[in-house]
Amino acid sequence: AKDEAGASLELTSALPDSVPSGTELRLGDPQLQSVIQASGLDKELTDAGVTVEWANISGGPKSIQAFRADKLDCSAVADIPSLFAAWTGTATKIVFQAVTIDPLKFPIYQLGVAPGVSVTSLADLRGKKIAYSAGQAQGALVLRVLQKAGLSQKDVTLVELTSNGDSYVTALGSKAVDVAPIAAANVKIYNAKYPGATAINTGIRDDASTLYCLTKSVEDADKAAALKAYVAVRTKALLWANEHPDEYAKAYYQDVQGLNEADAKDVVATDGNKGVPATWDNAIKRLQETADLLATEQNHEKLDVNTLVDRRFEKVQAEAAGAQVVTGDAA
Amino acid sequence: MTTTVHAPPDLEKSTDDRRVVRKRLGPGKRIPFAFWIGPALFLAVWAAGSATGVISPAILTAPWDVAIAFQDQWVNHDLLGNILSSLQRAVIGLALGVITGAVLAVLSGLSRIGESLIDGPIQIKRSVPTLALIPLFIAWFGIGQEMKIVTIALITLVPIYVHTHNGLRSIDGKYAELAETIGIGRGEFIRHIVLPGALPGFLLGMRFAVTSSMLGLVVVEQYNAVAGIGHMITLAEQYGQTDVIVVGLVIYGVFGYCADSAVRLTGRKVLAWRRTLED
Amino acid sequence: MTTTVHAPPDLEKSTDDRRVVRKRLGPGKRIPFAFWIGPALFLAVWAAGSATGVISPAILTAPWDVAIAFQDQWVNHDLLGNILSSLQRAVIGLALGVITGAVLAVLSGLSRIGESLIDGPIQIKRSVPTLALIPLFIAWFGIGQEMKIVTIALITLVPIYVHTHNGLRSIDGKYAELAETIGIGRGEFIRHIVLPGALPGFLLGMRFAVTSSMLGLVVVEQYNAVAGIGHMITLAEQYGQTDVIVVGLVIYGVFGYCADSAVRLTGRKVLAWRRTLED
Amino acid sequence: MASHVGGLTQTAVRVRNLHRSFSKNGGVLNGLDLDIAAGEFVALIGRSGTGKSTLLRALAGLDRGVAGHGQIAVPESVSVVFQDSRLLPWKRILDNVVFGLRGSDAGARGRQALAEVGLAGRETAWPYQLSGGEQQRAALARSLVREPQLLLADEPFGALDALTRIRMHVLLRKLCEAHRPAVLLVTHDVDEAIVLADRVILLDDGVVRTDVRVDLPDRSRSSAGFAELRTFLLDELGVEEENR
Amino acid sequence: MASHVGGLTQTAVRVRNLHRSFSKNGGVLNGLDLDIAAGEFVALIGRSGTGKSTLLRALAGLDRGVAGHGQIAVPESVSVVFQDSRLLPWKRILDNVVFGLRGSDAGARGRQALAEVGLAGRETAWPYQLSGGEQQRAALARSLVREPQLLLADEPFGALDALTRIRMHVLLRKLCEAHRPAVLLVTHDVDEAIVLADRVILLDDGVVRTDVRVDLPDRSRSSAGFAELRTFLLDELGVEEENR
Ligand SMILES: Nc1ncnc2c1ncn2[C@@H]1O[C@H](COP(=O)(O)OP(=O)(O)OP(=O)(O)O)[C@@H](O)[C@H]1O
Ligand SMILES: Nc1ncnc2c1ncn2[C@@H]1O[C@H](COP(=O)(O)OP(=O)(O)OP(=O)(O)O)[C@@H](O)[C@H]1O
Ligand SMILES: [Mg+2]
Ligand SMILES: [Mg+2]
Repeated sequence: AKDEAGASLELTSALPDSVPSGTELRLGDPQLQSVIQASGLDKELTDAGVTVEWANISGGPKSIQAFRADKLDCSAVADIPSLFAAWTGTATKIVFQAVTIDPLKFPIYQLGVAPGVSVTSLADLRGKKIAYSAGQAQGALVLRVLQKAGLSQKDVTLVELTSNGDSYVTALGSKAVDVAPIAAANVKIYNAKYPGATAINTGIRDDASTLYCLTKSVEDADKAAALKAYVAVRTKALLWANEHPDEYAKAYYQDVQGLNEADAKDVVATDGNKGVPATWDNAIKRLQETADLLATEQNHEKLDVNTLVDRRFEKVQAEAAGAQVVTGDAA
Repeated sequence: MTTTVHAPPDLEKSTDDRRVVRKRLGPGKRIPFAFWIGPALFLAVWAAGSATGVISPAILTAPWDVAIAFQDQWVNHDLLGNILSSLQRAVIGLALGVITGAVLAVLSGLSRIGESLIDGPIQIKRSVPTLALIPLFIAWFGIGQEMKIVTIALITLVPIYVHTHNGLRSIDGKYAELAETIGIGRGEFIRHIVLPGALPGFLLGMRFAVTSSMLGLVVVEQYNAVAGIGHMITLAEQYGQTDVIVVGLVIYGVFGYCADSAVRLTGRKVLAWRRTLED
Repeated sequence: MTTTVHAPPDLEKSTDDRRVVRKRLGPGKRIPFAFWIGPALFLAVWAAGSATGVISPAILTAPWDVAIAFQDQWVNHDLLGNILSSLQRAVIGLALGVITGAVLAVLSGLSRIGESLIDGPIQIKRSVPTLALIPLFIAWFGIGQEMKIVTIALITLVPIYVHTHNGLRSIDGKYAELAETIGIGRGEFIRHIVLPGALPGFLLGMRFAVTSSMLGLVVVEQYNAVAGIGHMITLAEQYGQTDVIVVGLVIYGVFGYCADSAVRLTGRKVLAWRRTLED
Repeated sequence: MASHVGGLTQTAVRVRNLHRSFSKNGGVLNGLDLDIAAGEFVALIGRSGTGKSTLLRALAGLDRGVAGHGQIAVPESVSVVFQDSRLLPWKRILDNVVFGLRGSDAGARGRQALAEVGLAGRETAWPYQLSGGEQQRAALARSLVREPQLLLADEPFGALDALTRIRMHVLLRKLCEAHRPAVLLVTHDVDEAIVLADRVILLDDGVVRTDVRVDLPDRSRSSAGFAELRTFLLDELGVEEENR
Repeated sequence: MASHVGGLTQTAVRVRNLHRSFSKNGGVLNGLDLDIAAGEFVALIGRSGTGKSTLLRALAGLDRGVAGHGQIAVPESVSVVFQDSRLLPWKRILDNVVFGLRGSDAGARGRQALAEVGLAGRETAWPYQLSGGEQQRAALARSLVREPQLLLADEPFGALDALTRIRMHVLLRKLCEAHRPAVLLVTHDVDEAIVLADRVILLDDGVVRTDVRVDLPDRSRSSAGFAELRTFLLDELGVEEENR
């Protein structure tokens, strides 16, 4: 059953409800995997007839590689990968959108400032050496920050530097760059490691969080049905994590990512609560802005991001979240 | 006309040993326990640097903090499990790589046609970063264990192939002549001349293959691994846990050094027929 | 009692050549242009796979599309500049690495004390992934050109050291004996015995050093590079531009293959004194 | 490959118009002709560097790359004792001797051959642990144990003392009588040539210059014929009276 | 390092109670004593495997790892002709000959030495391109060109034909007369020993069993004393009457 593709399904047809037995989803969604397992929601998946083959894959490049080889159906990422997938000819659809309830208070990235360098507001970025990585989320963030600060690329020195592991932290610590976006969760470690180091908020939303899938998988009727079930369960899992931060911290950050208890709790606290938007309108608008910015700054084609989302899942999410959907600014 | 010369009368029958002393040009006698000196010194410098603050902990965690992190990883995070997962991948991959590499080397070493077919592709593979080949391997072997083992096998195949091929081709031609006059077949030629003659080269290749297999882990364990030292290092990098990274590196260093020394020791045993500067 | 035997009368004074034919056990005569067969075959398989759709373009771009991407990179993205930047780094790093590696190998090869000090740290360095050492190098050398060159030098130092050391230690002890009876000093010993004797090993090390230097570019050019083939590949990986990655890989492959062949050709020239299975 | 010539004696080795040269300036072998009958023992003498080893290598089929032409026919099974002893350094002595030998009794035959050359008890030594003469004897044992149709031996006794040499002579003659191989033995010792061979040939200028049959009823060195033949050969070699 | 013994003749080599063994079962040298005066030419004969090379290596200081004890004193400058020719394969013949030789005329001296051993014109050949005897002569040239105080030669003429060998004898004697080194020459050829040496010693059971001075007014082989000494030495070596 595993290798037989289900009947094909038009992207405009309604999502089928019943999942044929033996339908398997290949998911790179490690964070939610832990939550689903910890919360016992995996039983719901089984009941719905969905078999999941979990893959410990996340992030843009690796998920795109796996998509191209057709070894993965969906992966959890931020917003940039689906843009790059489109630009390089891999058709994907976003089937899940999440936001941070208070995105400016709980940003994913902050701007790390090297010890001895004085940057207290975005305006101070003028003339600074800023780490920049064109193809990664951090790169897009830098461009958006500059846009917000009213600066152009010429007003600063962008230092090409790939963000892998802790390369940005190291570059800051050795004063090779003045400013670099670093994960908010790592700021504490950064400050502790390099006396005199500081970090400022970007003041922009960077909370995009999606599950994007190979279009081919969404077009497979069996998988689409399974995905429908998965999106509902994922929604509940996300909300469960909000209410069970300690269990979440243990299940994922401690058991899977290998942090100690205190660090794990810290990370969960810096992450903030997640929400499911009632509609995807705002998320899509922000994605379009990012797409436009990157298209201009990095010479990509213009892109209509509506082709990248599968709004049939919008309602699946909203229904699963029920009254807990977030609306207004937060969304 | 002929005189029998008598033995000189002043024989000193002591057991004194006065030999002719010549300036030694080779490396001289092996120092016992030299094996430990290098790593011990290394550790000493590291410890001294950390204690005096020359090496800041942000750059390189102090040895004692690494020890604590090690213990923490062992007790709380199944370090042993990580090591065993990695070891399993490395060993299976290495075994496959070594066998294929050696077989290809013999095929290409003993036949010019085989060489022209096999050698080029391997040299090209060798010039290309493994990381860039991973997409291909994912397409062919998926993202599971299979892909990881194949990748490691391909990584380790290269040094084995190159060294065995080179070792084989460096065998003194006079032994091939001897074999030809003795009238043996290809199989016996390979067994009795090629393999023992290429053994020193092969063993050098083994030294590189062993370390390559471990370095390969860092690459492959970034893909869909839930355990392994490479996985552990990748994770620790994400969270800036310098001490855990160094735990990983120390494990690499220890394994690498021991594996290397094991191969060299084996070499000393199985190459007992040689008299070289080493002896 | 003794008879002078006359030459047989049936002398056939033709210039026919009828030799004794023995089964050849070595690889036999070199095939002319064999150098090209491997890469040509490789290209053929690649093209055939792409044309028939066996190799999907998402996994590996077709050769003709690579050619187009190559042209695009050349015209619109200063591919030549990238190549030259990389080449400069690789060459300087390689030169430093080769010299240091060879010097260290001789020091450690000819003195047991030197060995116990030098060998351990190098073996340990060798077991540790370069990527994991980069933070150290950044701290010591910044993220400029200096760090990149030092890193490449350290990467290439390893194979040169290991191979030269191994080659040196494999020199037949009887030549050291000869040198000792001839009463030369260390310097002459190194020049006349050690270096030529370790040359085959050194050359094998060169083959690995050359490719390592290029692979090292992929790592170091992730850091603060605005040009270079490694930089180009890294960017393309982030964007998922398979065709550009393959352009990079092809350049690597071509450079690697040519450099390797150059070293081997040099080897054949400078090792003309050997009679091995190669000949 | 063996060439059979009609008539009473079979020809084991037949060489016609053999040319070999290593450089353009001059050949080493310049149209050499040679026949060796089956079972015949021929000693080859000649100055150092005249091409004795070159001829042996041609007969053994080991000179593929060497320029030249000519016709050679030799028996199927040939065994060579090289000028260097050419023991495989990675094999112990016994393994060297039985290398390539087939049959379940190979080990026993190897041991016996080693004992016959005076190396009993050295079976498990590495080649580097043998003295020069011991290595040479091990190489001799390796060839003798094979019982070939043609034995090509390049100075197999060069590193042996007088007594050991005589023992090896006796051994070689015994084996020749038992298996009757054709033998071509290179030697620098004219006495040895006369004692052992049915025919002595002298290589000079790339051809067989002298070819004498040894027809002595008594091969002891004190016999008249011995001295006469010896004088003849030393004359041919150019050794002056006073140095004999 | 040279040890000077009071009296008229200086002692170049002085060996006392020399023991060497490669295994626990028995020694190769068992308390050997030997003196060689400066300028003296000693020939060393003995059965294959009795320890001649072992003794030479001890005198040359090349047996560091070998078990044993005893006292040895030798002159500062020693040159060794090894039993294998031991040319450096990566050096051309001339470079092999002048290897380690100092002085601006090294090249010229090397060329001359090569010419003297009959290898003029082969200066740029690689070692593998020489015949066995040619390699041996190149190794001899390498030793002779050095003019050492002690020459240790391990069967330096083993691979040479009679005529070439005689030429080398002449050459060696000439050089000995010019520079008067002490010489210890291993040979299996009793005639050669008598022709060349001032003294012939026979090694047996790890000691010098026989030590005879060659006091012949006429060294030609036809002289009466020659034959008598030859008979004596062959007797000592154990070679029977009929095989001489
Ligand atoms: N591979 C080679 N390349 C060039 N010249 C060679 C080669 N082999 C042999 N020769 C030359 O050919 C000639 C004959 O060599 P060969 O080995 O046959 O002599 P030989 O009669 O066996 O001498 P010896 O008694 O010294 O062993 C010599 O002058 C030698 O230098
Ligand atoms: N490295 C070694 N290990 C073990 N045994 C050895 C070693 N070298 C020599 N021998 C043994 O010591 C004995 C003496 O050897 P040596 O080479 O001195 O003999 P030799 O008198 O020179 O003989 P030949 O005339 O055959 O050269 C021999 O029996 C030999 O096998
Ligand atoms: Mg010869
Ligand atoms: Mg000897």
